[in-house]
Amino acid sequence: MDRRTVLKTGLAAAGTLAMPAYLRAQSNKKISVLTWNIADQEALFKEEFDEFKKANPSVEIEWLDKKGPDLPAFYQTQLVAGTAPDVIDIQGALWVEWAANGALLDLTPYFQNDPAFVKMFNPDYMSSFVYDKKNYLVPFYVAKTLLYYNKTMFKEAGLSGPPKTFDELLASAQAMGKGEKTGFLTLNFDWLYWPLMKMNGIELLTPDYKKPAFNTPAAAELLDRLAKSTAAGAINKIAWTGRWVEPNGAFASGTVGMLQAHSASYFFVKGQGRWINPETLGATQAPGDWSTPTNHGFGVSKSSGNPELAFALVKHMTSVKWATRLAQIRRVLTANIEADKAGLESVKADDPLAYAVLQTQLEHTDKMTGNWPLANDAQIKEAFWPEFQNAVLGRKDAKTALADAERAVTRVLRRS
Amino acid sequence: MSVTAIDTADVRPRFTRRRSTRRAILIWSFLAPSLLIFLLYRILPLGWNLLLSFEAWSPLKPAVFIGFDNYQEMFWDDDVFWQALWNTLGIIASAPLGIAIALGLALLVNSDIRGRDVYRTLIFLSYPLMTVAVAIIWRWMFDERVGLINFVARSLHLADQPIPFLNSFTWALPCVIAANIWQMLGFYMIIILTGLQTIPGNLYEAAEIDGANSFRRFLRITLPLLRPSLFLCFVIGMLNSVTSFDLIYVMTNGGPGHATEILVTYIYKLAFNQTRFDYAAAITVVFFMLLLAVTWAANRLSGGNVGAVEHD
Amino acid sequence: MSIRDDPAAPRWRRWLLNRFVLVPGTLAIIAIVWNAWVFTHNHGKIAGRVVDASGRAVEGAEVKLWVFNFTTFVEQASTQSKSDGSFQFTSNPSHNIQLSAEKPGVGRSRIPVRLYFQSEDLTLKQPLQLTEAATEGK
Amino acid sequence: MTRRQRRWPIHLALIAVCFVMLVPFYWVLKTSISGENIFSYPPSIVPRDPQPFYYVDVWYAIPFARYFLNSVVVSILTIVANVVLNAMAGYSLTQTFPGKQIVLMLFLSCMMIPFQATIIPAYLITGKLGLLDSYLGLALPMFSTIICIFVFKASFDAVPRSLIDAARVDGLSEWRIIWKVMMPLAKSAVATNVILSFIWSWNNFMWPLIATRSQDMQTLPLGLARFISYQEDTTGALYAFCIMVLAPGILLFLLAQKEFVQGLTTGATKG
Repeated sequence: MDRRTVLKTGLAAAGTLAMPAYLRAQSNKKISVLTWNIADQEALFKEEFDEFKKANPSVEIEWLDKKGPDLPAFYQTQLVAGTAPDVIDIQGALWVEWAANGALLDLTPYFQNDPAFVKMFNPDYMSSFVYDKKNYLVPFYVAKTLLYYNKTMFKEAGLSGPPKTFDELLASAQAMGKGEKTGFLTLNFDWLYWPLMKMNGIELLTPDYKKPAFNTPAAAELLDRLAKSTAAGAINKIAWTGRWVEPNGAFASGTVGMLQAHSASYFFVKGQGRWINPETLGATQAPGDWSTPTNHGFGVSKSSGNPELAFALVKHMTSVKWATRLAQIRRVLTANIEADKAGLESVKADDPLAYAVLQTQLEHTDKMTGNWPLANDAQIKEAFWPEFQNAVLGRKDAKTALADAERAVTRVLRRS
Repeated sequence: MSVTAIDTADVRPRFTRRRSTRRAILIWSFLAPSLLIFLLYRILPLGWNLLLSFEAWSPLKPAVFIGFDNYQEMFWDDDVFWQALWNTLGIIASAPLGIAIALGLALLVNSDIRGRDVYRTLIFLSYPLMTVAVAIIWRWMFDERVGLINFVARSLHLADQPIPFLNSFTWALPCVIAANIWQMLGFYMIIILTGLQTIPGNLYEAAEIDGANSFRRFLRITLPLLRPSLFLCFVIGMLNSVTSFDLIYVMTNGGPGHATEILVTYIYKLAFNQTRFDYAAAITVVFFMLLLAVTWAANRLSGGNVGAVEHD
Repeated sequence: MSIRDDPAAPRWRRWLLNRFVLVPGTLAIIAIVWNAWVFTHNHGKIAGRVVDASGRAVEGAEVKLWVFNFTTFVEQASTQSKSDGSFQFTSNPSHNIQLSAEKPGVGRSRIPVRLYFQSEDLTLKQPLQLTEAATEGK
Repeated sequence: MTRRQRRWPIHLALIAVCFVMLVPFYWVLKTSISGENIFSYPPSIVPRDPQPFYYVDVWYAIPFARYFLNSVVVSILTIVANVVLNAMAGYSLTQTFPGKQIVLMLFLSCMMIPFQATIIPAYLITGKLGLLDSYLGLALPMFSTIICIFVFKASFDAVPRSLIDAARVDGLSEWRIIWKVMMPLAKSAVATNVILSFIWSWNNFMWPLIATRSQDMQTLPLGLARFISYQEDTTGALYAFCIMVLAPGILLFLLAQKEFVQGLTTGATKG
């Protein structure tokens, strides 16, 4: 026991005496659930919890919701203080790091006990929650990227349909990029731009995730082409500088030919673009059918006092009944096969375009990329992205940028 | 305590020794609550950061002593740190610009004109605003497609193409600085105004009799006597801007690239997005040193003994 | 302000009649009056009429009440218009709704309705006018 | 300044500056009430079809009244604590006592510790005090602020020494000297304290984010931040929210501005 541990134990001992009521209550049957920016579904959650409480009397449920950028800060502070929520909804690849560091409970034994439960879910989405051959999350709601295209602009440029290959994509973009108009946009947070790399056969890391694999002549050529297209106005610069509002907003303004984004973008774009209807907006797979997911899953904290109960709650919240409700109300897919069928059915008549968008999410789920289970995903992203950005914005020569990125990524990989 | 009491008693023979002891206790007990708060929420956390900066630690990994590794990485391997450092220094360097504008304004509203209280109030009005809201407002003013600034620039034919201010590597930092100055301007002005009012009017009269013109009077009387206020402005303004996390967090989140990354945002991202609390702690320590050094230098430059704070 | 500075005024007047009391007091009174209004007018009643393109009352049109939920409007209730074209809903829980009316052969119509508070009682001034080519606005 | 100066250039310059300072306010206000799509270009200068429905949306989008109440309670706690503690500390600093320089240096260096870097230890400490998720825990880190201590100190310094000594000779205790002699002469410092501590507490974002857990304890800035994240499409409502959040601060400032702006600027000459 080193000095810090002594200090911590002492503080913790003192802390138990002064614990606020809600913490002391945790030793009873209290389950706390932390969700990721879905406070709008308060009514739904209330119903779900009420039903769960009816089935499990004497259980109390505390529901917390934090928005995306704040959730990690909140969860980690709670971890340090030893008061982590029992059930947590995590987006993207954040869970891998927490799983690797032992914050999350390995759910594999629970899955093995209940094969019927596992079978309810799309296996491809399910397998994206595996790290080190262990299951950590249950899908809550899922999304992956697709290609939106402005049919009006395609017609004006004399293009017959959406591109089938990367070359076609660049050529179509070039054909539409004139004056104020540009041909192509992509979201760039997380690894949402990676399908562009993947469709050209470029990998981020070697299969064992030990070394960078992206510094190849092919990658340099690709970055070069992207930079040239960007400079020529075929690709909108916002693709490499904007975050969420900017690219979606630009596409919604009707002056961009294609947008590579995930299904959630549809509702944003539709809310802002008056021009949008099935005749003017198309939704299809990106060339090569490659896509990057941004999934939400429920995990259980290892520090949970009632892991059985916590998992039971997860099962409850992802059951066909409640997943269907979520899918219908929020127009999302849940990876729960039956629920998604029902959800899609209800969308079909009401909003055919949303139906088309959501339909793409269930196709080619075997061709997902940019979802590597890397324990230091955030650090690798930070090391890679700025150099990539430099290259495509023409601030750095592609070869130099890739070499610099390789050095930075190697350093991250070596550190862990 | 008794020793100190004797000292005080020597200086102030009017009071008995007993009374001085009581006074010293009283003074310290008056200070105690504030000191306790600072101890709990400033000093202990700083100590925690200092310890952590020599360790490898995350909320789940036990701490391991690693010596200066974090510092080594920071200074030799981390380009982002250097960029954030330069940006931070850039923001610090922009404080005098805001202060200069505020000085001009203070001189104007200090003149004997009608409605000067209204002017003072209006100019100060931006300071009480919630920074998150200020950031939202300015993010939108600078917007490429619908921002007011682009609209004005294009209407006046200053720009043919809309400028993507916050998405541009060259413009993003100046824009953030502009928003920051906009918010701080009123605050600077009030502090300077306070300083201006302490300058005795007869000094000016004497100078006028000597035939000094208004510019010379400003240079010879106003500026030197304002030094403590200017120093105070600089320190508060600098600290406020450099630690104004909310503004950058909402306006650009450090982007594009790391063009508007400052040390505070970088520390936050490292700790909470990348789970590198240890490394973030090392940067915190360096950041603290930097602020200390800048304040010390500013204090020397203003020639003050802790400036306005200590001009009795 | 002047009263507060006036030493001749009685103490209670100085304490009561200054801007630090008057302004919050006025705001509080406005809030109370508003809430009283809200509590007496929030039965969720929405009433209106359905007419055809030429302005005649339409009987038997299917009228639906849509309630905004996160990104879309969700159907909350539906009813049939009476012989004078009138209809009424009594269960509107929301402040952001749409009303749609449709009768095969006559046409359809869909209008957004914004309310000042949830479940505000409202009688539409303009009838829903069914037209053949009405597009679904969302 | 001299009376020979012509006034209109001064007015002109000040009006121009005020214009720049106020334009953002106007723009936000305009957008929050106009039905126009703010993503349209060119924007119109005058609002078209003003309507209050964005405000209605905001009111129902989050438990606004509850968040508002929380913010008010935390702010009041902060203001009271600041006035009392800072006055006490400020008074101490006007006295000569051993260790004063160290205390001064300590205070100054405390200003240089960025709060974002102290979140975790601050959270742990608050947890040990048993104050997480409580009003007191939210307000405690801001109970005393260094700048405000110096504001009090400057103001007390201006009180003539003879007055204090006389009071002391009369046998008044230090405590009574502060409240009966010093405070009435330091009204402007009190006003400054009230306004500044209100601003800081009202605007605080990071700390409530971490230190609150239940929905019932959230404050307005958290509501605003949450609002940006999932309602970014209804931008009119976002600006309505900005106005609703900013209004109380502006109102308080306008109410107290006489004491604040005037007091700050004239009070210092008393000494």
